[in-house]
Amino acid sequence: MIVLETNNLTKKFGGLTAVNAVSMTINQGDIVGLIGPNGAGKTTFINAISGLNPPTSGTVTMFGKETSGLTPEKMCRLGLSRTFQIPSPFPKMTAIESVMTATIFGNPPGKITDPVAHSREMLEFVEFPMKETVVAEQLNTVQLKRLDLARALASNPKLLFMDELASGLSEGELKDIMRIIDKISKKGISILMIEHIMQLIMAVCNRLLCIQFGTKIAEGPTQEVANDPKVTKAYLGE
Amino acid sequence: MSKNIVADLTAWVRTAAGLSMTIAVIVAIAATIHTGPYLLVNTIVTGGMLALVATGLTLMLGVLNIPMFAHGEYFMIGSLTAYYIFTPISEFILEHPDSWLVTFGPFIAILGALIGGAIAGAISEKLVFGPLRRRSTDNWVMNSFLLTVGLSVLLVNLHQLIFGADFKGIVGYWQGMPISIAGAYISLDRALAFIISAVIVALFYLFMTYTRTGMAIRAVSQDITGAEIVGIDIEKIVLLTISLACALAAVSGGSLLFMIPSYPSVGLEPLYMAWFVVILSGLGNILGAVVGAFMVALLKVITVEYVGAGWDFVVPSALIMLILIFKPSGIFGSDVRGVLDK
Amino acid sequence: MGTKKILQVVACFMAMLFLAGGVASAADKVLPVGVLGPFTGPSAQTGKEFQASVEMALETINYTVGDYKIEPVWVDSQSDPAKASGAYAEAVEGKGIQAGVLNWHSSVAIAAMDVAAQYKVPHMFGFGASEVVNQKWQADPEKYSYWGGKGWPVPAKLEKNYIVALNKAIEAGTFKPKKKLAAIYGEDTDWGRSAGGSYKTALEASGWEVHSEEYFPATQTDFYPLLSKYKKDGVAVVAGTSTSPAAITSFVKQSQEIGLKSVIVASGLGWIGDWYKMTGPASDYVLDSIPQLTTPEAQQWAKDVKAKYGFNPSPSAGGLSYDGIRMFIKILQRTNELHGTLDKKTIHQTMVEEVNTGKLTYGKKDGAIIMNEYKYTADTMPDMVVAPDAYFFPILQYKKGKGSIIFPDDWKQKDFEQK
Amino acid sequence: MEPTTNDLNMNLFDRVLDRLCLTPIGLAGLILLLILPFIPPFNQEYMLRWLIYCGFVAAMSVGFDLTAGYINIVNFGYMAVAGTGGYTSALLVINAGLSPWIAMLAGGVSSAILGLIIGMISLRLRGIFAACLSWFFGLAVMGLAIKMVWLTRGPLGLRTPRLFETESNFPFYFLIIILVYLTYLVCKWVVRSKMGLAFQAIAQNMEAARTSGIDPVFYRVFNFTMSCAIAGVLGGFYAHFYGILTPDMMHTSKTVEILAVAYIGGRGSLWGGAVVAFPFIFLMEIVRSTLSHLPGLNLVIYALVLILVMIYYPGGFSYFYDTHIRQPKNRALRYFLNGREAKV
Repeated sequence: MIVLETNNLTKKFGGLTAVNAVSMTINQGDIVGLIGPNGAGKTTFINAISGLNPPTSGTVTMFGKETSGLTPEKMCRLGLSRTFQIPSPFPKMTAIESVMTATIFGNPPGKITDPVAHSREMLEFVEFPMKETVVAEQLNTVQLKRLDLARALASNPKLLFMDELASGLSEGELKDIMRIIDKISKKGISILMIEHIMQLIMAVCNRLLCIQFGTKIAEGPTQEVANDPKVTKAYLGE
Repeated sequence: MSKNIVADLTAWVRTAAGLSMTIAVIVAIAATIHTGPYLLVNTIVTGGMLALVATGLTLMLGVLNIPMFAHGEYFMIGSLTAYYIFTPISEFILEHPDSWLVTFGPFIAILGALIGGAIAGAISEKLVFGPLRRRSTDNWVMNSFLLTVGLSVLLVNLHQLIFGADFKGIVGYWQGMPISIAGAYISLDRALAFIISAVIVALFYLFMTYTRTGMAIRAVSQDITGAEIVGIDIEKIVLLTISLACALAAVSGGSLLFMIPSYPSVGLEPLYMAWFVVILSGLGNILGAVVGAFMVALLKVITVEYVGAGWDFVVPSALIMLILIFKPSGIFGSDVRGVLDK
Repeated sequence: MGTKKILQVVACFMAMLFLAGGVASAADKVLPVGVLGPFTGPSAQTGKEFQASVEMALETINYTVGDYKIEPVWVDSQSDPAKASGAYAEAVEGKGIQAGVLNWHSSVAIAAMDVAAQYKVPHMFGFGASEVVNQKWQADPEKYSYWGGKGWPVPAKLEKNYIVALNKAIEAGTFKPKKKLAAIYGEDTDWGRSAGGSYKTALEASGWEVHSEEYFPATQTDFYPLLSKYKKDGVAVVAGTSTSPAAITSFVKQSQEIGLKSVIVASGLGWIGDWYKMTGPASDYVLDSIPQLTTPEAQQWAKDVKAKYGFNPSPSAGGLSYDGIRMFIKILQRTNELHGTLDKKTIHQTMVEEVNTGKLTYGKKDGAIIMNEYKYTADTMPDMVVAPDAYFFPILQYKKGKGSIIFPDDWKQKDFEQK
Repeated sequence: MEPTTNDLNMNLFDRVLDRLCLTPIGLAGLILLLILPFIPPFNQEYMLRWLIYCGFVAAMSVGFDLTAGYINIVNFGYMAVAGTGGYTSALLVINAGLSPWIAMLAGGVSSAILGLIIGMISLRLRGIFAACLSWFFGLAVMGLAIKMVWLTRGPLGLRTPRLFETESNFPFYFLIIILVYLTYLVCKWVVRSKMGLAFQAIAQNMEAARTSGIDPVFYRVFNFTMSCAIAGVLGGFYAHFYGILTPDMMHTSKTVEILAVAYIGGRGSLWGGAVVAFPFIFLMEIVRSTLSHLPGLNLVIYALVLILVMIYYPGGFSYFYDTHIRQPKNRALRYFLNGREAKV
């Protein structure tokens, strides 16, 4: 089953084309890695899909329904959730409040009977290392990323975008993250992750999408794309 | 070649800046034909004054990200300084009508206002902005804004406590026949005030563009870490910028003393007008502010001409609100980003 | 540690509160009198003149009437009716004022009238000229009898004289307007609009066409656009008023700068003591209706004020208020004669029985420095009798900083001159 | 968000207190305010007048804080909004013969509409731009009140009938205390509900809030509308208490007064401004009245306090209270300060 499909998705900022006619698909259960050099337009691409920066042209279809140009809050209700490259869940809120926000507003009314319990469950799920009453602005980046992930999962998404979740992690932390990604996937959530750490990508992704200068240069099974000379060239230069 | 220019021109007219400037020019010409050349002369003279007040505000906003609410109070400081310098001079002139002070006395007063404003700005940085910056730059824009609100109330009431609330005005700087331009008269004072403001704004622009210090200020406004890396002393630049901005406000107060006497709350109107200009033209855009100043002046003059006195407050604020709704970053946009905006 | 500090602060605060409450107790034979005026805010200069007048007037009687020591209590209106009524109520309750004098703004008068009536405190000689004050007073003369005679009549009674004077000048041939077109300007306050309204009525009644009626904020100082409009349309008379020194002096000065040839009526220019310092020769030919300090006593008074307070007093805010407070002293003396005690009841009684009926007046023979006679009658209340031999502003024309009376005829010093 | 407790172990008193959003010390403060006018020297009319003004500023600062503290937008035209409510109410009473009580509510409705408009047009703006927009909006409204003389009588002032026939200030005092409390209660209920979470979320991180499913348009506009409605009702109170309305009440400097109290009290607390307003404004009035030969001194102090708070203690009084006073060792005192603590 196709979860998400983009068709010639384009995003322009004034005269600059940040994303140029990218078409791709995500199937049920996929863990797709979105790779490409810095400034390739990866974040812009997922922003365009999730509605933060609506696309200039092209279409987005999620679960067979056209969703291009929908606001992020509508996308959230349809089952799309995401984390941020610079994670900043609500800085003045406590951890549990941050997660509760997504629990309450990201789910249809009445679906979650006990938001506190559900939020706590999410924090446990991402193995949040601190007390739930800690205020977000006191956390370090690694802890924030966990919290952001818990927040993103709290709305019970069917599709999850993760923006550089693993950057800056130590070896041990990387292992934890892999395990958590695995758990998420087992819950039946499809994943699209922007990532630079090849070790992680090779370990968890079943498919890859590589873009450069806003244009798709490769898409396919992980090994295939990783060995694609065009991809190597994009990373290493001419 | 010429086709290219035409194409460029049409593209420019289609931008917000081009569109509003074109409309402004058309309106100005139409109104001038309809009522007479005095309208254009008034617009230019008023615009010159507004430009001077607005550039200081722009500097404060553009470089330091301080939305200055106390800008008018530095205007007040300038006019107060000029008053206290010029009063003895004018008494001296009365007794010695041939003295060189007749011509140069006013310049001394205006220069005094400039220096007074710069000192006041430096003191405010040391006592108010510096401590805030060192403590926290969290939510800087709003916090510094509220700080300047307090500063404004403080300065107004200190003026009243120390100097009293009476109107301290002068007859005029330069005596002499008004100048006639296309049938419209303007006084010598006004003409010279316009020239002074034009010279100061031009000097200021050259300073910002071509001197090392000016470039350092712009560097700081764009990237504080980068500026630090290349060895710019941030504290010094901030101090300089604040004194400069305050000096610009003060010098406008000083050079307008002939028209606006000094009293505690004299700064309110220049403050409103400067804010109109800055919001209209986009935060931190100096050239834009100059153009914006003339647009606001036109708006003001036209409103008085066609709607009536006293409305020159309602109509511009309503129009600028509309601009804010459709073009939140002002019609000229802004190419400088403040350093402390998080 | 932290808690202790807080407790200290709280204790200090409570102590201050009780201290403030304790001020209320008053010693015997002291008569606190509230002086209502704009001591802070945009009209603070007027407040300063009030203060000088009150102090100078009380010094002439050595602050005593009979056995009573008069103690002035400054009630700051801050030019804001809401704040003024609060301050007034506070002066009554907290400082026990038994009577009040003076006031400047009409909007403040309207609010303070109710407070005076509420506490039954007699208040004399408040300015605040506009019709609204009179309408409110006349709606319930019994209740507002505590708001005694005003210090300034409604604009219609005096301001129309400009137009009368100009029409007379046309008759006499000294004024030859190209067309009878007049413009009205004024500060956007109760006073400005009332005065503007009376110019309009008087102009239209005598065959003038009104070009426009424009009211601007009291802080406005750039009049080039407005004046240019008058110049273009060939307005013959520009009549208006402002109590704001900044506005009126700029208006006059700039009218000369742009070369406006119209006759300018700048009612209120002379209310500023130092106006000539600000306008210079631009005030030549301008019409105003400020009484001059003609008598030697008046000039001596002005000199004394200058020596003591360092500013030239204006005949209106300073001179009229000086006369007003001296009239009030006369009322106090009379009350003391009649009743032997001075309190709000007896003072009010004297006011109603003697002053409002015209029995007690104050005039040149008593040492009035501005007007011939301040006299109230049942018909005119709350205004005084307006007539050349009583309360009257002559129309002056300025030249070189000196005003010469051009109206009324029997006071005339010279004829109207056209620019 | 403070979780509402449904702890069955709580006794009835604690439960009622919790529903009323009060702690024992808050209740004590409220009772103190209610008996204050019977204690000398506060029983004098002029002190009551000051206290009523304190109450007005307190209630306004609560309404102001709903926007400033929760969605982080300074409504710099707040007094203009209140003035609109006041004028609407006064005009309805004068021209349509409505009872001042109903007219006050109508004033609230008119201000709510104004708030709706400001909320809608400022949607795309944040921070200083939104503040500027509301500022200019306030200036324009004030300009209209000055120029529309045929309706508002402009600076001549509009005389308004008072709410109570009596000349005493007592009933007004109790009314304003009730209004202060009601304002606080309604705002607190709103921010305790899930709406409070949404407000904070969009203020703190708009993008994360939107991807968490929060519609910022609705919540921002709702917040503005509600805060302005409160201002409108209070403006009606102002109109029918002082008996006179001038456009001056809409002046920016009046908004600054509210803003200063709200920030000195501590933003985002709701109660901070209300608690600080009474002693602070009262003290300023005493300074003004006793040191009347130094005009403007009270405002100098006012400004100095605001500057010092902004530099050295931006959290304001409520932050100070929460960090230094709230958690004493003594259990009884702790109960007094916090009420029965909810177990989450």
